[in-house]
Amino acid sequence: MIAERPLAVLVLTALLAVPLWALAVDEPFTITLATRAAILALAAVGLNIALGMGGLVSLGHAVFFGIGGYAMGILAYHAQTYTPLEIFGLSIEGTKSMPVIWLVATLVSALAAWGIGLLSLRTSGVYFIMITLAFGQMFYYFAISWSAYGGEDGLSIYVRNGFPGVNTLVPIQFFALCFALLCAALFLNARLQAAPFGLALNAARQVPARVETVGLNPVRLKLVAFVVSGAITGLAGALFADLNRFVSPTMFSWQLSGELIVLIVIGGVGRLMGPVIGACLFVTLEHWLGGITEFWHVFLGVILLLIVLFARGGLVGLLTGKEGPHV
Amino acid sequence: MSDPILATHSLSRSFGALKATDNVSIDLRAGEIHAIIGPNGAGKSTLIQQISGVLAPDQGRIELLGEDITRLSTVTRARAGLGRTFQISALAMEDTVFENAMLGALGARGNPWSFWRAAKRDTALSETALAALEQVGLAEARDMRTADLSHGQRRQLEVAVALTLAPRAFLMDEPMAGLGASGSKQMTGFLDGLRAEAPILLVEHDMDAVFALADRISVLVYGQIIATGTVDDIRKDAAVRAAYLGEDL
Amino acid sequence: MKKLLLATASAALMASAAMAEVKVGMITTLSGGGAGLGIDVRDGFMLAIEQSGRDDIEVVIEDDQRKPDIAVQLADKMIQSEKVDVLTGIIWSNLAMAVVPASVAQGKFYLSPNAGPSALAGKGCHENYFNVAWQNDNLHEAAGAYANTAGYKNSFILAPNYPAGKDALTGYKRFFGGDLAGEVYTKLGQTDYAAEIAQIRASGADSVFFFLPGGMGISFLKQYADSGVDLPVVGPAFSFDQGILQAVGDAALGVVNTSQWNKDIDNPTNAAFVESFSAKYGRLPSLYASQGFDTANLLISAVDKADVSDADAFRAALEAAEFDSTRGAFKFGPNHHPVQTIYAREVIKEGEVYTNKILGPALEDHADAYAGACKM
Amino acid sequence: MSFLLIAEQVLNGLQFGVMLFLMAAGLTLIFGVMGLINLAHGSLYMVGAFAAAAVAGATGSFLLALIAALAAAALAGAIVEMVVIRRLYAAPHLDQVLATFALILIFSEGTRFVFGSFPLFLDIPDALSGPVTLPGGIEYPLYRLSLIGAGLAVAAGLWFLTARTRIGIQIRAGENDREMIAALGVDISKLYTLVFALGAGLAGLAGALVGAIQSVQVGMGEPVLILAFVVIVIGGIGSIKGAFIGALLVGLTDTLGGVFLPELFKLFMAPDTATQTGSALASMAIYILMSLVLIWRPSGLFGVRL
Repeated sequence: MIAERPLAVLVLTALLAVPLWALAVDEPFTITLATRAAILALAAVGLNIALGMGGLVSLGHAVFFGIGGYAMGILAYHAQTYTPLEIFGLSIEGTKSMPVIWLVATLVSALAAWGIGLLSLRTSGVYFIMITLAFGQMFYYFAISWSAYGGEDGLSIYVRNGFPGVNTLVPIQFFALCFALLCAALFLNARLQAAPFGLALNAARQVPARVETVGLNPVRLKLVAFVVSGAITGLAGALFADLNRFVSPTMFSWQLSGELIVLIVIGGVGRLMGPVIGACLFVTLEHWLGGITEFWHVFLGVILLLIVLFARGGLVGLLTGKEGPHV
Repeated sequence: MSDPILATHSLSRSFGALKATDNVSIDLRAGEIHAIIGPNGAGKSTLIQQISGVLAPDQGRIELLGEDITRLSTVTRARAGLGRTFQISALAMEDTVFENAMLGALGARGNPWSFWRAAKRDTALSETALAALEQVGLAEARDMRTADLSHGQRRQLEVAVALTLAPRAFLMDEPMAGLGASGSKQMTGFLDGLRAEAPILLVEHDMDAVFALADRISVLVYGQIIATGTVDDIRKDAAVRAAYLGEDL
Repeated sequence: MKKLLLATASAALMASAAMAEVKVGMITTLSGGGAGLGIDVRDGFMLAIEQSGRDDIEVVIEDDQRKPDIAVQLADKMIQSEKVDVLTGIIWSNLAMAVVPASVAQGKFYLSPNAGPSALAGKGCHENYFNVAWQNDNLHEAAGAYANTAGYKNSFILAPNYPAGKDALTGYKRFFGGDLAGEVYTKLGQTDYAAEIAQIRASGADSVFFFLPGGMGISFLKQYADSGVDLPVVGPAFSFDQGILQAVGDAALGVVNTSQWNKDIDNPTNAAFVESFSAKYGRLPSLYASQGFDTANLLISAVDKADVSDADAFRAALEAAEFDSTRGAFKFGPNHHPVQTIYAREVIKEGEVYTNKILGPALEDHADAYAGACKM
Repeated sequence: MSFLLIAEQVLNGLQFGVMLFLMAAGLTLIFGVMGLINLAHGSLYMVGAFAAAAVAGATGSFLLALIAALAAAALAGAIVEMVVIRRLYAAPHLDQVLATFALILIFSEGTRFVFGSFPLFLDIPDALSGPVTLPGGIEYPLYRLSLIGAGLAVAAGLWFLTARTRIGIQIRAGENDREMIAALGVDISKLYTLVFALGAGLAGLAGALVGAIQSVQVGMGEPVLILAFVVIVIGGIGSIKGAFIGALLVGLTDTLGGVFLPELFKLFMAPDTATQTGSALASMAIYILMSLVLIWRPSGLFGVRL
């Protein structure tokens, strides 16, 4: 048994140590895998704010992941083809600068989350799950037929975008950026959880009627959580696109939304480190099992079933011996 | 006589053919405990839900401090000064006692949009929460998980959360429910003192408590108020006796 | 499962050969819905390697699950960790678009056994990218050409609403001389075509061209055959391939489709390929298997002539394409895409097995429309 | 566009809707009685189609194939219910979503392991093949007409079962009050297994019926599953009537949207762009419909108001 804070330090140290080791023994692909884990963890940290704290089972979070991805793709595409982006009568230059792309990805995802949340939060329970899924499908089909940006083929960005003072083409440096953003998001998550907002949101998840009778609006609390959540997942989407130097409609697919939930549940719902542990394990399993058998999904399915049936708190729950929040 | 703090005027609500509340007019004045009693299915829950804003009435008005609140949401009614407790404890079971009280304090402040500083470090919030816990005698248990509280303690916490709001009127749905004899007695003593802070509209099954506490009693049968009066009036009322025939009045 | 083990075992065996001079990374689809195609490419490819008896070519095979991001990740792995010299195996255009540009930019060779997106044939062509199969438009263009010779004047054309679907209709229109009775984009993954068939019936067309790969084509053909509409159908080989014909059944009989390969193309290489493939895997080879087989043989021919570390020499050896193709003569155009004959073939039944028979060439020595835009 | 064509397209929409209903009925029944979201419902559909294809291949009889589909899916459903699902009734929706998502992975890859990666063959029976001429001169495939008939028969059967039989009374009681039905002396866990198997059997039957005119392949269940969810959400989860109306709405929207939206856009756009934009919008149409319904009525058309 281990307390949550040392666990957090341990996990993050391990996630940092693996690529450093890989750098030392010249295994650059391991660095790529670690970067993938860090980015998926970031996306899941975002979802965990809606899911773990707000109790919002969103089966459409791929929307924000995809929006982040396309924000990167579209801006970089216009920069690489030297064509301005015409929108609302404005003519905007593309950019290959990561900070700008991140800002745009975060803002646009937040805006989309606000719109989707506003409509979806009129419902609850299964209906919420399904309406978020429906929004996901809308974006998916839209992206497939959006021929200006490659439709189903997606968009290739030939050179990774730049960050001042960092050579993003070097795997370990790009990893460092992603890792830093993950840590920042975790820090933000921890602050949110302890802040009055987190307190009220936690209560809104458990007893919305109580929150109303103290004069707070639970739906508005959840909406704000959904927006913050969408923004973080969107940021992760932009990084993911940069990792692959490629975006495609699969970033909007409902399977991806499902996988994000899977990550969190494996790690532990509503636990700070749940998404990180889940993402690391998922990437490892995918890489390792996928190498052993092409039927690896069967094993993933079985592992998932066992966790749902017998380890409700996920891995963090097992490690800390404490049950997590119920969603 | 002072103006009522809380009043309903001809409140009605039907479910199909069933009139759950039928032309109910009651009021709650400063400093009093006004108890609503009635047999099961008399429409007490429907009445509470309408006053607290969960159900909209078909007809009639609800006033708080002279303002019409009939069309306001639960949230706005709470802000306007209506403090409600639930029959079945509605508490964040995974959170600590203190956190539940903090939620009330946060509601009293009316602004949960604080994202950075830890709630615990917010002294104004903590003080409000602690004061309420002390008032109900739960200060010792502040760090316990709510799920681990005894039933009686949960009832106390339920009241404490309402207290943090410093409401202008309390709306209490069976605060004695499930309490043993001693717990009931303790709660009675506590509510007795509370009426000085704000008047209480008390829906309660425990007749001993009602008769010990109430300044006035209204009897609700088949959705209608059949009698309103002091404890003695009600004891004597023939209609009430008829309605409760077979029950131990 | 046994076959699978054999394939991995032989791959492992080769991995142990420390003398390997050329390391090949194969990224292909081995699980999920489109796995049949990847398995065929892999089996065809490995058959050629095995028959060559060489121990200086090592093949690493990975499953992309038909997901672009997985494919990119695998390409990174193969380039960074496995340090492969040559990449191959990708089935789908969108995955190719995700992987190929970055890989060739890093100095690797890429031999495409299936996908041939137009972007990689024209402006986006690259000296290290070779397509052994076809440019995506080719088979559709041939279908258009066949429709002319068959005397069709008014075609109804349909394809899914995604880039390859649009390319397909463009390709057909490029060569078809008649009018269009209708042009419809269906939903990707659509399974019910009743509405489209009703439109076909009402359109007054004299022929139908469709490009609906995989399960979509199976659904369309079954429903079309049952609808009572008896207009002749033309399509590219993808919906009439060995792997799926058995699932379409009688509904496909007599349909004309276009392909650069068929099992009855008369040359010794092809005959030997069909025989050895059937013997080894217990099923008839498909178009994809032939493409995998040809890709491997092209590679072997280049390895014979040049050292892969000498990129220019190796590239020249690939360009020469001196190997015995299952299609007969094989040569590359200036953009490293094949210039080849594309045949019209007809679905027939041989005993209990549905297969194709060649009718004749639809387009001879056909190059693609994008070669002119390629500046290498 | 002629009246005849429009009538035929409406018929197509109805037929698609009726097929969706077969799938959605089981899903909504299971949710209504047990409160369970079953993402693996699409896998049972696939099991039905594969069982039908295997049996039809071996015996050549379509009827036997249908029976096999029904039986195999019901059996798979019963087993899954007893091993996994019954542990999930009290669990939160999130756990249900995940556990059944896991089941999809297991079913899909398991089926691929057994049957291989290539699509299977399943054809419509000779007796039902070919078109017939309807009054008004519409030529319509007999098999599709039979599908409409089969779907309506199942709808009627379900109505009869829930409204008129003893087991139906138990099912309805189970929807309202689990404790009461236990108090009535009904073995609740047996009832649940039965309902789950019934829902699964319906899905399997749908898989076999549709498999005859579509492609029997791994992963065929997921697109239909999502559509079925759209259907029951529009109709109101737990309501069989809602599922029926929702299925018809979705079937009509999808079919007619695909046909008419491109035509509509051609009125004010170049034909090429109109076809593409129209098709793009058509593929999003049912999801737009679903969000509109939910924004208007957050619990669906016939759902219990929250």
